[in-house]
Amino acid sequence: MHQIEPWVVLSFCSIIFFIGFTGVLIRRNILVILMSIELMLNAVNLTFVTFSKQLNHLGGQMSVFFIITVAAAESAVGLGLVIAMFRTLRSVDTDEIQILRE
Amino acid sequence: MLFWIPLFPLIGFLINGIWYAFGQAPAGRKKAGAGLPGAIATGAIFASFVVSLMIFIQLLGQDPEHRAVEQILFNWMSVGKFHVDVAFRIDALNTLFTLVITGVGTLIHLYSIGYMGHDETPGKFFAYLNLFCFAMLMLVMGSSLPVLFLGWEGVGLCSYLLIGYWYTDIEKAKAGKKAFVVNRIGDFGFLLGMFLIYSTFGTLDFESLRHLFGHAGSLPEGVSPQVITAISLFLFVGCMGKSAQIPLYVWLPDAMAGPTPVSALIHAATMVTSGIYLVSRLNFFYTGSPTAMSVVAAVGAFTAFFAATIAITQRDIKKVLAYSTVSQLGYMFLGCGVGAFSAGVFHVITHAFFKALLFLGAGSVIHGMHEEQDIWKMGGLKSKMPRTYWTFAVGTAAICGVPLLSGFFSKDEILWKAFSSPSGSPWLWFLAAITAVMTAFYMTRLFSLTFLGAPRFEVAEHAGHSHDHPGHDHGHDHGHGHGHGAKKVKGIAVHESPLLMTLPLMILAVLSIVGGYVGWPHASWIEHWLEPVVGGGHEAASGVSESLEWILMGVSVLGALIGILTSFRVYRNLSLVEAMTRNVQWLHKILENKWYIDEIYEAVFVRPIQVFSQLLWKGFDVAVIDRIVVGFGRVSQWTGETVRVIQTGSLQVYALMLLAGLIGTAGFLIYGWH
Amino acid sequence: MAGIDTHFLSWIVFLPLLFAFAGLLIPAKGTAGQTAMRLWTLLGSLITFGVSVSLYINYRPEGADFQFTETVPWISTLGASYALGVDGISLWLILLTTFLMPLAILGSFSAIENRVKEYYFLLLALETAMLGAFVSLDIFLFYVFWEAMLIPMYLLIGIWGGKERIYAAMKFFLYTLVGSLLMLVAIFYLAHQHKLQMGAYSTNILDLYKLQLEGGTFWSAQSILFLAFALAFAIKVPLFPLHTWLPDAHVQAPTAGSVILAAVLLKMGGYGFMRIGFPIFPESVAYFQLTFMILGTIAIVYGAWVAMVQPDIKKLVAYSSVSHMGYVIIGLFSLNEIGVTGSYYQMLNHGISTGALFLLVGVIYERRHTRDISAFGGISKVMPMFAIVFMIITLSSVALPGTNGFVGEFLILLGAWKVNPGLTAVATTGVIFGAVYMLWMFQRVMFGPVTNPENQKLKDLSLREWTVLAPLVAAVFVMGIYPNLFFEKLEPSIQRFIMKSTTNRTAPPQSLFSDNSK
Amino acid sequence: MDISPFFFYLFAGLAIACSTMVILKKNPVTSAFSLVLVFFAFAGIYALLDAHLIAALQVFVYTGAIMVLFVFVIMLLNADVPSFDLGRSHFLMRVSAGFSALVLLGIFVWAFKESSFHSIGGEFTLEKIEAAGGNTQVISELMFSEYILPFELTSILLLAAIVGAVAIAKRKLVGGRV
Repeated sequence: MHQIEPWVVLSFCSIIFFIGFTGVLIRRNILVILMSIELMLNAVNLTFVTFSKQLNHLGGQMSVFFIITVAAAESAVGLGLVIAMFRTLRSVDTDEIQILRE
Repeated sequence: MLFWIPLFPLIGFLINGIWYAFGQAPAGRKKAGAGLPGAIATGAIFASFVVSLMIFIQLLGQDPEHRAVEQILFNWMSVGKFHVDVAFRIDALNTLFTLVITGVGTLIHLYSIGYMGHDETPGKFFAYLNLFCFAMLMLVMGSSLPVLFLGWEGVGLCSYLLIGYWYTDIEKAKAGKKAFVVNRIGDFGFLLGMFLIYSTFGTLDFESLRHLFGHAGSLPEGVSPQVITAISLFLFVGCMGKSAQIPLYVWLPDAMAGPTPVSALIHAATMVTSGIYLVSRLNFFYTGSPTAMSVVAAVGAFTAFFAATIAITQRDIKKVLAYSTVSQLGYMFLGCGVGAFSAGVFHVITHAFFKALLFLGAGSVIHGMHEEQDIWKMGGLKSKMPRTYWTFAVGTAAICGVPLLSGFFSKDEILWKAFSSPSGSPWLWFLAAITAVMTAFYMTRLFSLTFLGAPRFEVAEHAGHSHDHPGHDHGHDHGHGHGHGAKKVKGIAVHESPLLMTLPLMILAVLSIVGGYVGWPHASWIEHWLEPVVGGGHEAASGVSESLEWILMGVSVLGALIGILTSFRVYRNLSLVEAMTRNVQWLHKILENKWYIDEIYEAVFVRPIQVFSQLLWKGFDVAVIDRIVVGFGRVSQWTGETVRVIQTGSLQVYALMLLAGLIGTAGFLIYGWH
Repeated sequence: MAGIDTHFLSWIVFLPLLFAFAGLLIPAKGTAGQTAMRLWTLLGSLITFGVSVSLYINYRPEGADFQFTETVPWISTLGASYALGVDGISLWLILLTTFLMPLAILGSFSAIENRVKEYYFLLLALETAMLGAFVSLDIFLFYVFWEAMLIPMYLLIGIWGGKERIYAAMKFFLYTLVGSLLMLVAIFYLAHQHKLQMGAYSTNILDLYKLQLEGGTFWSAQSILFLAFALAFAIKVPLFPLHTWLPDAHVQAPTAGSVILAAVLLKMGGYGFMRIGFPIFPESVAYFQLTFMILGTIAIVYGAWVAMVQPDIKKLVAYSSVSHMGYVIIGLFSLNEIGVTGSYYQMLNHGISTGALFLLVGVIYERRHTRDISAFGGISKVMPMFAIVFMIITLSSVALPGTNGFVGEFLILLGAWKVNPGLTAVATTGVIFGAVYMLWMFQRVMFGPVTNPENQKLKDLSLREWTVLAPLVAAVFVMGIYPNLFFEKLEPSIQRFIMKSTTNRTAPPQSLFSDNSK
Repeated sequence: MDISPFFFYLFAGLAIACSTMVILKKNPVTSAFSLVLVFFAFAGIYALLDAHLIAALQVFVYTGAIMVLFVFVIMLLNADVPSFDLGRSHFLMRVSAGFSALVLLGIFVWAFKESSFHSIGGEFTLEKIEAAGGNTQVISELMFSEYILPFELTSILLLAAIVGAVAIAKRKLVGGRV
């Protein structure tokens, strides 16, 4: 039974990260986009923990702790925005929400 | 003790000025009469006259070679080696000026109390008048060029303020501005002269400069004559401005817009002579440069002649006197230009007496005629204004050069020096002598048109008119004052001026008679007195005998008499005058329009500069520079507009670009360095 | 207060900002609140002035080059530090700033009605930035303050300005920004040079004075760097032909903005030349001396001529600033003690007299809501006290002896004459044209009959306006009659400045074509 | 790394599969439930890596709190909106997104594989942590000593987020729609 090399774990993180990223790019439903962002955040968290383990340093895990907190805050605000937006525009379609352009 | 001389007028100015600014000027404050402000101002200037007299007496007792009183007040500027003190120095030359300024000044202040009696803002008037005296005294007492310049510009300012005193008439305000600007052109030359002096000699102090020069026209070592000439000419440009010489004389006739006492004090007796003061003060520069001397003499002689031609045809009593002043100033420069500085200064003094007298007399006439200034609308004032008549007659005789009056001595001295001095020439003498004839002519014309013959205006009955006219608003509405009195009463009720005004006239008349005796030919006290400062009068050039001097004197007296008599004859019969005028219509027109000099200046300098400035502003500032700047803005805007296409507003497109950028960066990091 | 002895300059610099932030707590709603806000700001600026006066008292001209110094490391990788210090050159500009600030604030008491709190906050923030720039002894810190000045001024013009305020504010912002960006690049280059020559990064100005840079030709390092700095400074001065932002900014800015802009911000340019431009690049100064003197002379004449035909009083005053600051440039570049002292003095003079002119224009603008010269006439009759003050300031502006303007212009021209008499003669014509445009404007506004019925009932100066103007009038005469008061504390610093700016510190030329074979 | 390859690959495979579902499934409810599975898989991997506290937090916070929030919002919005099941974006977009993601992923994997991660001797070895009372104990101690400032800041952030979320989502009572 061979060992799992760190790069394998890190590559796994990358895969999840880019899946998340692709999700952000290709989906039009803003809720799914938010979920994809959560996926990316998780991938990053895992990277931190991997390094923490590899380097015998707990800073990585501390960072994850903070990231989780921030992610929670972010999704709370994000979802709040979604609700507010939905109320105004009756839609969660990013193609219809292009106020930023003007 | 010296500082009291300028300090008294300054105190007077501050009292009157602050009282006016806070107590009289603001809306709703009580207007003061002329009495108290006038008394303050007169007292101030009289006090400084007394001090001047004391200084003079002190100087009398001193050894001629070291005849000077000095006082350093404080250090004005001190930068590196450049060091200027506010310091006064009175020697033989400027003690005469302080006496004239404070003496004649006192008389004119006194006169003003009467003249400005009905003015709206006498407080302001007397404040300005005192400020002027302060500046003028700084000018003549300053021991270095910057202090002199302080006074020089100060008198210019007061002149500006007083010419435009009745500023609600825009023409008068414009005349004030013109005076200031033309003077500034002169000051431009003055400044350049100062810079050149400082860069050449390293000092601006009169005494130090004089010591550098040593004696009698020798130049300091290592200084080229060209530099001396340049300095002299630069400074002379300043004198041209202040003393109204060609080509910068144009402001002085316009300056007559000011109240008449101002014309007497500033534009006849004192300020305009400061150019002569400067030239005499720096005589060592001029004697060191024959070129500069000839320029001064030529400009002086030509100005004297030129202004006299204009004076012959003027209708405004003050304008005639103004051109006469320009002409007389030309004489003074002629004197200085031929090396006879003491003769020039002598003429300054006698001129101060008789011209102040004439101006004040004219003021009295104008006062009596209710603001009428056109001599063609006067006549026959002899009986109505006897005191004015007699004093004016003395003044006229003095300026015409009637023997044994002051003008005769001083003018004759200049004429003789113009002929005999090494730098003089018969041509200068001839020009000056012609001018003397013309002077006699136009002054007699003025005199006879004003006082003799029958009145050429509607005479109102005298009943009920005292010397003082309550309800007659003198000065108020001055600009529209022509025939102002006539509107109220049918015709003009001519009256003699009050004693307050005629008393100074009488004193000045006496001075105009006796003032010349200090310069008795060949026994001239004044020449002797000034010798340590301006150098002795040059010995007559060889071959010029004393008999010639008597002959020339006889010629000039004869000329004056001819001028006077012709004028009397001509102007007794006015229809004859009209006929003569018609015969030489073109010349008369040119002269009456003052050779169109104002128009020429307007067309050659003023308009082009204005048009060009407009062009610079609209055509360069806005059209070129701004367009370039806006052009830069346009370019970046265009770039923005172009690049903007990819700004779709879609977050996902942005994210995709982010990704692409990331790939690019990663690619660079991997391959870029190889 | 803690550290007042050791951090004296920091206190002066940040005192206004402290007051500004404290002022945010004042509920500025309603008339009472607005009044409270105004008084609070005035108090803040007055206290700052008081503290700076004690700076004046404690400054010893015979003492060290820079006094009251403070140094705290800041950005170690760049070598930047928070270094403050005062010499004679900064001393008077600090006093000018703190002296004018209360007047500008008091002068805009009634002019500003909306967003009062923000307005005064920005004014105080601006004061901090200006003072900071004057005391910085670190070039990077100087840059930070320099840029920080831009923001409040931009907002002051853009929010409380006249009709075309947005255009003017943008123009002001872009002009200054363009200049300062090049300056930033040059700063980094200098820090790098310091690393190369001395072994460590430093942006301390005193360290940079010791740099040796190749100079003497146009494409040398010194010249390019000097031009990068000079562009920034010349835009601020403003030097012809980079002046066109000034008329717009002045005309559109609110009164206090104009006052501060003219009186202090323009001085930043001159100060920059004196603190940075000249002593760091002595050879380039010599190399570009004639160029800048010509530009300065053009500015004098050009500004005066264009001012002559302006229909708007503020624009006229703005162009007169161009003219007056032209004198500053020729005086500085004459590089002798007389000229430089005159230049420096002219900066102070210009601050006083142009500041006062803008305040006066503000006074009349508040009454009539126009600055069009042709709308006036005969004001002297209606507002005699106003006319008197206006006259005095006008005289100061045309440099009448006895007023402050004369001392500056006289010294400048005297100093410049030694370097280049021909140009000086041309520059001296500014004396004539200065009188023309100022007096012509004065005549059209003040003299003549009152033709416009709207001018009939104007109120004369109020007590508040007197309080604003009286110190300026006093300053005009004090500075004109006893300039030694200023020169005393200035002289050693100016002498050191000239020594640094004329000492040859060039590195041996590293030209490709240098012939070493001989 | 001394972790069980079996469990790692199990969890990893699950995570990859479920994340793909998240981004590909049309119905957000499906996506949400796939996401829950991803989170659980991650928690498993954390546990494998001896990060017990993180693993627990992952379950509590993500699956417990955040996912509930998501589902709650989906249900809140789901009512009577025909267009809720939104499809994917433009074809070109999808292709280029997928392509770039793959390229960058390739670069990442390559980079990770090429790099070597030496175990620099950090002080918190597994043994030490065990001796000090376990992962949770050590992290907690760190959190209240060395990391106290970020910790406090985070709490402020959370507070701000709560207030913000409420403020944003709150229906304005006056003036009709926001």
